[in-house]
Amino acid sequence: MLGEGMLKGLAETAKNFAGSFVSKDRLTTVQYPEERAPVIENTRDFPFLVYDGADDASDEAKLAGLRCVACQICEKECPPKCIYIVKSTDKKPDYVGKPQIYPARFDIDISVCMSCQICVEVCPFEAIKMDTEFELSTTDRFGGLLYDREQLARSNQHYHKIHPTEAAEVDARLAEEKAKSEAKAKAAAEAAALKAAAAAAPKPVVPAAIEQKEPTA
Amino acid sequence: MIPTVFGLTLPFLIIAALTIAGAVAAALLRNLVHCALSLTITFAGLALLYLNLEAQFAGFVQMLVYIGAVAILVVFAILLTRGAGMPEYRSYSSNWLLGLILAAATFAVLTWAVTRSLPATAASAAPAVTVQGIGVSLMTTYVMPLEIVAILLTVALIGAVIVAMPESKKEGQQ
Amino acid sequence: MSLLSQLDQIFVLLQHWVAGFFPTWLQPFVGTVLAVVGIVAAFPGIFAVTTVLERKGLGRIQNRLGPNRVGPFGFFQPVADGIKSLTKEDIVPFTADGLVHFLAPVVLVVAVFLGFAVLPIGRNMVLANMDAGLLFFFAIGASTELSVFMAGWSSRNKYSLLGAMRAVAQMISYEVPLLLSATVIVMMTGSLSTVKIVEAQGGFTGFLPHWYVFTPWGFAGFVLFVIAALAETNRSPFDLPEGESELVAGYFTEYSGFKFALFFLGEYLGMFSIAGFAITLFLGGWGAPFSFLGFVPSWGWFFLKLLGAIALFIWLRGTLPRLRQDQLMNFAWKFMLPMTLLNLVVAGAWRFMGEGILRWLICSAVLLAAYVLLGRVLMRHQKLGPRSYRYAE
Amino acid sequence: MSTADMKVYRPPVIDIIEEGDELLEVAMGPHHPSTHGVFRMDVALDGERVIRLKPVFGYLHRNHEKIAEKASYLAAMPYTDRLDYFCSLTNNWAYALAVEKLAGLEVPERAEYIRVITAELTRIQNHASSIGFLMQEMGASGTPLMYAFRERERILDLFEELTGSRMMCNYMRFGGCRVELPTGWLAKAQTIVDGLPKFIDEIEALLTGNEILMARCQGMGILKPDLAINAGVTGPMLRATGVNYDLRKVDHYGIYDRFKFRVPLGDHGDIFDRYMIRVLEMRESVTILHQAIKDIPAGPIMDPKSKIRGFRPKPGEAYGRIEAPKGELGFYLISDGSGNPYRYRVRPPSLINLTILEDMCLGHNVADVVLIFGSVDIVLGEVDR
Repeated sequence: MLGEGMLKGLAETAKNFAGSFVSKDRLTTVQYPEERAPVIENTRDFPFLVYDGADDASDEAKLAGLRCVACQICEKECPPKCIYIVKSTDKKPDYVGKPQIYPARFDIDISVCMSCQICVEVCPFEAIKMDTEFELSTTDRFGGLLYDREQLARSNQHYHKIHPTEAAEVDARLAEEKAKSEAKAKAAAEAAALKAAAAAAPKPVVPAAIEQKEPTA
Repeated sequence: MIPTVFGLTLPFLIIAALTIAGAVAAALLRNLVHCALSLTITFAGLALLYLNLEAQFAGFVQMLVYIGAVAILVVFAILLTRGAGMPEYRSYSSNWLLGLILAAATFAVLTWAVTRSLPATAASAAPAVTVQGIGVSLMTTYVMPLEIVAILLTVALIGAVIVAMPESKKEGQQ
Repeated sequence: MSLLSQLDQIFVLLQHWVAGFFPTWLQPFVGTVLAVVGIVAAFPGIFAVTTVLERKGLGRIQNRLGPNRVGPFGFFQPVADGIKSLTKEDIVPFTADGLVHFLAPVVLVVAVFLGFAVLPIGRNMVLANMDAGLLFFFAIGASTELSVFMAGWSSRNKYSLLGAMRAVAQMISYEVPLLLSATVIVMMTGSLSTVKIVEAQGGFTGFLPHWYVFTPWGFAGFVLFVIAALAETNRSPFDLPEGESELVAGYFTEYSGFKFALFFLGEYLGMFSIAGFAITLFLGGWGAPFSFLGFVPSWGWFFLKLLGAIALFIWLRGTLPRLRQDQLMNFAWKFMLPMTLLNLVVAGAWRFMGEGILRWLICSAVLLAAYVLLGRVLMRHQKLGPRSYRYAE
Repeated sequence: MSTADMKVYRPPVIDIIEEGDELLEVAMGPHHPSTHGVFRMDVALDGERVIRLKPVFGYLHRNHEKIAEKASYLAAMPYTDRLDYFCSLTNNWAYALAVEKLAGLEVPERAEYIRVITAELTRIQNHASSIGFLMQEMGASGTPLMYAFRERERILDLFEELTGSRMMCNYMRFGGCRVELPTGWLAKAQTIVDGLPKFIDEIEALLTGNEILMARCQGMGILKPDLAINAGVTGPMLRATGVNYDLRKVDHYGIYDRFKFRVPLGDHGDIFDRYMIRVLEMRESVTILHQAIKDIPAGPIMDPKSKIRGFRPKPGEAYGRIEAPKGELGFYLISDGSGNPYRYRVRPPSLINLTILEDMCLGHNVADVVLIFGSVDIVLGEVDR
């Protein structure tokens, strides 16, 4: 009968009209500034640089604690090429205390960044991670969206807060690496001691090999 | 208590001025669509005049038929024949003299007819013409003319439909 | 006079009271002006409320909230909209015909307002109790077409012109079924006066009212009238003239600022007046739906019914997709026209069959059979219908 | 349909324009409300009938292929999200499949299941919103679209929980998937999948029987099977013409031969069939999802041979294709042994399905052009790349 389908449709919309007053399933709107959708742990927005230290550290302390060693892998892999890194000329001790190059400049243009997370994946030092902050609007579309080291630096605590599971894994991995490198350093120290001991005795072959290995460890 | 000027009521004067202005504009304007729209003002003025004379039925029918249908028809005809972007025409045709004579002659004939048909004495009061009365007389006294007009219009309608039909049949015959 | 009947007549009494301050020869004039002011104030007010209700209702139908930011529950939204449209730049296209472009919305709003003159809003509440009120309404309705054409033509925009042509063609086509479905009422009442039509529906059987919609021909007429009214006011599913997926915004594409707001107002007022007439003709006008509810003021009933009609229009808009131009025309001439003509015949038969259950059965059966048959033929003719599908493993 | 009874396609010749007939030329787009982005159709109208239609695209050209040839294999992955931004996960899969073929990587079983689950969820949300957009073009005030988006939101929430992003998922990697499913994700997915049949019923109750929809869609924009095959049309468009061609059944890529599902076929090839095929495909996707969520095994999600940094496949070429929601999505890659592809080419279903637009539209109304265009289901990001 003509009109039957339309009546069925009208019944459906009536059901939805009534349903939107009673059922949370039907009225899914989250009224944004007042209400917020629950933060999903895996959410990624823009990258930040991890530093080891307190949340409210001074800028110098933040920069000193950066894990980044300016290896420039992320700069090269970044699909939209929004990362700009200048290597330092000197070296500073990193989180395990080993002297490392650090980024003299590390800029990310978040107006270009497409939040793809490739930089995080390729970083061998767990130094760059994805933030969940998304309210970044500014009236200055060029300078205001070009973030430098200070603006990008976030503490490891912050990382724990936004991605707890992932951060715990990363910390465990780092601790393992640190233990390994400490063990290695210990071994190296022992070897050095051995070498010092050996210096007394004429046995020149082994220590040279250890010394060569050291910087790449 | 309606104020009067020269023995004519003020509403009548306003409506009459509007009607004549519309008619003059329709004759003189250069843009055809403007002419058609001015003509509509004249139609509306006529309807108002009927209403002013308390002839409700005639007034509303004038509005329904002339503004609602005839004006639209005129406008459609203009657009369909000339397109929307229209060139402006000269308002004086080359044989304006002939037109003037024709118009004057028509006016003379009409004046003659109107003055001849005036009753000797003005009616004391307008007869109460109700819609019902019109209906009854259409269905009784004037039923024959009504039916003839109806048949004529139906024939015209069918003819128009046939003329406007897509030429699928013709193509089929070829 | 009891308090309730005073409440019923409150606006009439108010009018008389204010007019009483003027000299006698001026009183009719002042009374008319007051009534006009009342209408001009009331219906745009309803328009404002309707825009919010429509957006909220559509929102709820679509599982959204709708506007809820301006004022309590978003009910001040029209104020914000009004300020916005007043402060917006009024853009007139360079090639547009300035005068006609300016006049079009004015003509529309004026014509639409005139329609309210013969609408009985409550007991003794009609601006002009004309002998041929119904005819007046249709005559005025016909003149809105002209403003639509003016808007479309003067904008010098292809979309505007196409939209205007569609709108005018649609309005002319649907005027026929609209008039014919209202003619049934005239046949039954024997009068073109809207007041008399309402009074004719005033009685009660038991506690049920004598509304025309509760008769077979009245129901059919009501449905046909509502469909034609939807088309006449360019409401969904007949909103082709402004079908945004094809014609941007139809005939008011080139309008902005307050002129646009006027078109908007005109459209909604047109909807109210035609809905008001549907109520007057078929739903007993300002009459109470049950005899025991007679104490509610008559104008209250009228506005409640109007709100109901508006809700129906919103509901339809939220559900139905749009027809195509030729389908719209086919529907008008191949379905609406035969049905309204048949309805005329049925109403005549009803009138001469005399009381009894028999005329109910016969009239309903004839209308229903015609409806089903016509619907089936139309669907069959265009090879429309549900389909079944096959699957490959 | 076998290849033998396929006739060579000849475009229809319209020579009924009599002399003196004026054609109205309308440029629909690039800023027309219903062109799904920036797309232009130069339409010549006789009255409201379409006599000629010339699609003009390229307004959204973003140089996808060349960028991918200059970037590393991995860096091209986030760009594939942006091809057809409604179905980033299937785009990821097609690209990953091509690279896996090129580099000879094996995908672990669990990763294959995750891929199937995400791809079918993508298919459902794409079909639902495509129906919604079609109805939007039919003037349904957005009601079906809003219902589709309500369901889509739930699916996107799932995606965000898994991949970190709602639309630009960038989830699949060469030889597996990027991250393990979060705890409780499968249970959530199960509840959402359980709710989907109700949603599909709702859409069908609202639309399928609607007489206006039938009048607008049935017999409109008919595509003949031989033209569809010759033009390379794929996906629901092709299946609506009655050609049984679904890459999930033809190629058996991934693990699709483990699932029991049917391929719905239309008989008329008009808009209504395209609409119905999408609805029925959503139902089939739900059955696949039920099976996949039930059967998913534990295990690794990455091929241990796969490398994130310094990925250099051996020289060679590969073509990976999958049944994306819109049709056959293929990636053709040539490797010269360096870190970036020597040649990178996308076979976008949207573009190829759009090539027959004029043939479908000729002789119809302008209003139908909008509908026919909507029923092709395109995303301009993929058409222009």
